[in-house]
Amino acid sequence: MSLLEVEDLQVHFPVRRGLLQRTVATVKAVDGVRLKLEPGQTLGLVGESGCGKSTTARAILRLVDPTGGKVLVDGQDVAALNGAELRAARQKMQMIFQDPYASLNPRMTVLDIIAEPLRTHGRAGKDKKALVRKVGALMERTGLSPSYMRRYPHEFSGGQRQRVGIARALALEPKLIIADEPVSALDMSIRAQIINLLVDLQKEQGIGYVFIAHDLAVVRHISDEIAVMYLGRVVERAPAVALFASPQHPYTQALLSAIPVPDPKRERKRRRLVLTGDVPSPLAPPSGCTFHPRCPHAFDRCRQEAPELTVRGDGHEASCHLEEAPSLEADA
Amino acid sequence: MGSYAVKRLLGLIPTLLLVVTLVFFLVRLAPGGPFDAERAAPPEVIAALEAKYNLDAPLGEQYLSFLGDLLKGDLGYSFKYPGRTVNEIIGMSLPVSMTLGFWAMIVALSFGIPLGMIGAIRQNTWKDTAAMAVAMVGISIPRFVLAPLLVLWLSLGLYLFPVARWETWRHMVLPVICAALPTMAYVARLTRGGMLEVIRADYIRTARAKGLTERQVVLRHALRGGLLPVVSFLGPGFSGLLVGSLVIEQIFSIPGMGRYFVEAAQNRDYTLVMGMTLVYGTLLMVLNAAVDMAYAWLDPRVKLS
Amino acid sequence: MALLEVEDLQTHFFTEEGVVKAVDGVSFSVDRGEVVCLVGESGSGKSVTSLSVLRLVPDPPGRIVGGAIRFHHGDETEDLAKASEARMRSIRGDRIAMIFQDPMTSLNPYMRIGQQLAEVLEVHQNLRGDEARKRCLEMLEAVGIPGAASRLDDHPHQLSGGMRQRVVIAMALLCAPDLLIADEPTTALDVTIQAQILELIEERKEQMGVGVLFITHDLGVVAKMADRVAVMYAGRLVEQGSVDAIFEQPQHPYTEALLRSIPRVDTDGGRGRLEAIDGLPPSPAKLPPGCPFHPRCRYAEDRCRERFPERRDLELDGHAHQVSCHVPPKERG
Amino acid sequence: MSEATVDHVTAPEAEAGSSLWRDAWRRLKKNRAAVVSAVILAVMILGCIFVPVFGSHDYATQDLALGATAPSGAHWMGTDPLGRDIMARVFLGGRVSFAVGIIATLVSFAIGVTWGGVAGYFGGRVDSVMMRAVDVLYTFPFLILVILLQVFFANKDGAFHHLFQKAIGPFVTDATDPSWFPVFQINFVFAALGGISWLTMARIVRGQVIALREQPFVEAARSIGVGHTAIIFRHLLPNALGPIIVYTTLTIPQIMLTEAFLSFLGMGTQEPLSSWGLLASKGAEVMELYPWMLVFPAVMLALTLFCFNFLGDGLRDALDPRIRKD
Repeated sequence: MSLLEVEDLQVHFPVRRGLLQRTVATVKAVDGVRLKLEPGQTLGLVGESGCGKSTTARAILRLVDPTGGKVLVDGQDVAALNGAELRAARQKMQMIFQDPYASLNPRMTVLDIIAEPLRTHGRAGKDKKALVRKVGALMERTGLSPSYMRRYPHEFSGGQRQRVGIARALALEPKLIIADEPVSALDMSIRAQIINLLVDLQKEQGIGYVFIAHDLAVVRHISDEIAVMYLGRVVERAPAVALFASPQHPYTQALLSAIPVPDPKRERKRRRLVLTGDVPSPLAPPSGCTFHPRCPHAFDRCRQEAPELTVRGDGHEASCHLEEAPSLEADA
Repeated sequence: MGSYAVKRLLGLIPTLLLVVTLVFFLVRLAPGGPFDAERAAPPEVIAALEAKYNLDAPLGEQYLSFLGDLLKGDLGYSFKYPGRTVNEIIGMSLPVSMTLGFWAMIVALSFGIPLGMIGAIRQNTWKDTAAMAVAMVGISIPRFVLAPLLVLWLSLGLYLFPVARWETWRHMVLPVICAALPTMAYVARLTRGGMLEVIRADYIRTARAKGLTERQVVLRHALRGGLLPVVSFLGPGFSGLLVGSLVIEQIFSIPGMGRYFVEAAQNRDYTLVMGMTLVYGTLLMVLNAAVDMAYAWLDPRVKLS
Repeated sequence: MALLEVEDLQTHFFTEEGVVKAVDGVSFSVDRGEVVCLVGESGSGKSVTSLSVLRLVPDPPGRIVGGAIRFHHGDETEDLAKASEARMRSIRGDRIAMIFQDPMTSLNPYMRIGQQLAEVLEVHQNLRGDEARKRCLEMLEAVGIPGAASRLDDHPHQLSGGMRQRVVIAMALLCAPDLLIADEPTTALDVTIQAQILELIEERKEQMGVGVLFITHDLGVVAKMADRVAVMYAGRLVEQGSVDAIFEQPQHPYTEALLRSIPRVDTDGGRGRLEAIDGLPPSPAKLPPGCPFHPRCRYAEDRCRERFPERRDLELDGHAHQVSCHVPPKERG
Repeated sequence: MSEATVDHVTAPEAEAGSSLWRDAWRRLKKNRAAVVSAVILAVMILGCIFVPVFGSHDYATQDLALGATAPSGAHWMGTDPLGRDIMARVFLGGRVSFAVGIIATLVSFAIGVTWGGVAGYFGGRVDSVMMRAVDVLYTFPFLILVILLQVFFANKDGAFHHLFQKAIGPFVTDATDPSWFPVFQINFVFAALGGISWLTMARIVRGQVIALREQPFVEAARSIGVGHTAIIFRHLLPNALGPIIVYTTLTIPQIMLTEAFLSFLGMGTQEPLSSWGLLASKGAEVMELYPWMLVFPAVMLALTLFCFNFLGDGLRDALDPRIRKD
């Protein structure tokens, strides 16, 4: 059984106005997303701001309520749970947040922050010393000295805080961790430490990750499989190696091409596919394939009909009307 | 913007109706009546008076006839000042109060804004402290203490201005100063806070990087955003001035609305109370609507809907 | 000839907790038509360095306490560290222009795009009205803003982030400056928009021959943009040289470690461990004695703990190269 | 193998266990104006508590033969035309003024925090309706309402007066004694002023709650499975407290000033009780003849308001994270 199966997930946000809060429009933040993750594996979710990757993550954790679809965690449909059942299910899945400064309550000590999940789920026990020992062990495990457990978050650096956030996520020994841009707010020299920590923890405890990032290099490093999102939909899904070796969707190609690589000689030789224009507003997405206004290969059908995800190779899917992957040399 | 203004003003009517209705019933259901003072009067006289003012009718009927008259713009006769209509009283006193409030607001703004700007630009220097201390004095001394002190000093001591009445511009100086001071204090503090917020904004740094002088940076880039808190204060601030002027009108014997206000309430002068409530309510709401529109005009990101 | 020469710049912040040496003895230069990337982590002093050049460091608490900022334009050379405030104003936005990180906040939300642009021309060229408007329009078109004429009357919030950054760039280029300072101009943008903006800056640089001081923490962006690179750590410049030399033969252990620690898109490193740099960057208020990198440096020796290393001048790849490290690569274990 | 990631590097410049509150306290202590203000207020409050207890004069005892006298050894602040000791009246008036300020502020605090908290936390339609009500009340000519309430309901032998007598009946023997009437009136003032001052508090609390609700640390708590109550009490309120405290501090002087204003109109505190507002307004009438009757209460009132405002500003600087940056 898969650790996580997301089927046709939809999250629509109504735009309300006035005293009676009438719905005047709907933003389809996530519109029919299908994902799958096996235990101990990492699924990378990439895309630009507003593509729905964070909303997808929040819907999986039920931090926002899905409008439709299923979210099976360990075979249990989280989208259908409520109340006590949902609270119980939350023990299986935890989250690591982007902003290490804002995601820790500034009025709580590190001890209380890391112990909160244990206390909330009645797993703290009566023995206070045992709880302190357990928090200490979690801090050790994430590379923090337990002697700091009575301190407050603002006394730590960004990297250290992110370790506190990871310790909190580990406290309940979850099977699934959703990491929303866990390193993008950190300094360059700290990122590798945190990425290594996450990889180590996965190897030791068999945790499955949904790893959200806009930094494709990091995603490539950590992921087994990658899903690329654009305007609320998955446009391409493939094993990490395959995605980078032969991107099938023009958007994926553009994304890969847009990222400068830290090698000046290669950079000078690269032929770049620079997309024109901005990501359209999710309030008024374009007809047909939502990427068509920026796509260098768009033809009539793209403007009328939204493409389905179709198989392009072993475990490789893309949603594009072109039968074959467009050539990278195409002029933008 | 024009159609918004119309819509907004029409939208005020239900609120105003709510306020008027509330006060109407509150006044009438309260213990005591308008003619209690004439306790010595024989019951027939009181009955006749009540009949004259339609007070013997059932409450619902009174309310409906009040609304009917209101539609015609007729607020009826005052109880306390027989022979004078409420419309007449408002017509005479409102302009006086408005004049006082208007000049006080002008004074408050023209001193408060520079004071606040000094505080913000020279933050944490002695100039800041001094400016804010002046402002703090403004909100710490009640108007009814300030007014007699100013009279004592400027009128009776230096013979600069008349002690009371409302005739020439010289009569207006002291009341306007007294009314303006606390408002000026608020304006100064709001300006300082708003400017401090804006002065740290990225776009101010951009303006400096363009090569603008410090003066241009402040006047062209910082002031507009920094004064927005002051703009949103103008509505409540102006109505606060009108209410606060009750004291000043009393002390300086100015024939403004304040006097009627208090008297109407104290004398259970139902018609006058309704008239005063109506005037204040309308003024306040129109002012707030105007402020909202001014805000939207000043801040292009705000959409009126 | 060099356009800008910064020599031994020291910018300190005087706070209640004590003196913070945000920039401590930084020297580098930028030539005409050249992009010099200033690389460093948060708190390394790269932004303060760039603000110091324009003398825009907020005072108090910050002050330039030492060094020279020599700016050569026309036949003149002047030291901006000592120039009068009035002189600085006439240089800002005219000879040296700046682009800031966040296009969402760096434009005045209350003013129309056209006004904000025209203001630069008014201040420096005494140009107003239709003439100014025409120039602004040309510049907006040059930076690739579609429908530029109607955009002049828009307010910033009506534009997307990428478009706003184009406006900021247009504003910076209006007076055809000699030097452009770009402080992380694409950090707040999405990658496809970043690619557009980087292309735009390169293109304008080629056409106008302007020198660019480009501040970033993204080594990919450095590789794409830079001719030369200066690496900062804890307020010090630890290494500078040509972009190829920095990436291929890094001389300073920090540069070397940084390059090894980043995952890359272009090579399949697999899922092994990254070579992380241990420890944390020091707080600028509490720098360790000696070389500030020594607590995290795998080659650190006793002398590294005692004093900051002298700058050594080398030649690598046919270009001048400077590094401040006690331990030459040959002696590293 | 994982040892490589462990870095027991000391946290930068941290003193063991200092909380944000302690930081705020440290900053506040550095603000000389705020500290001096706090000390003056403390002295003032102590004086108001103890002077009427230990003073040698009673606030209500008249000595018509003595009449109004200037400050002297027997009467440090002089006497009024009824021969009452001004100092006794000033300190009693201080009690009343402080009580009005503090109690009415507590009333407004209770209503405002509840109203704003509920609206902000639940959001959506609840929020929209509740805040629209606040908007309408804002446009209500409120002082008019207070005057009306005072005139119509706070009168002798009215329904509310009887209610008051019933309420204090079990605690005092002479609930119907006329001397309780001023006390009743004062209570009415507390309630009325509290009732009109909560609107801004509600808006502030709502704004805070909404801003905090969106904070990642609250989302983190929700992702863990923390319940609503714990989120409100452990995560939202402790973080919203700063601005609420500041606004509360600034509400006290505002209400004291409003009470003074009502007293001036004859609708606040009633004789023989006194408040600074009442004393100052009476003093203003006779300031040319008996300046001491104006000076003492006016100075006390102004000084108190001044100190509260300075303290409030100091607290704002100490608690506001944005100012903390520099």
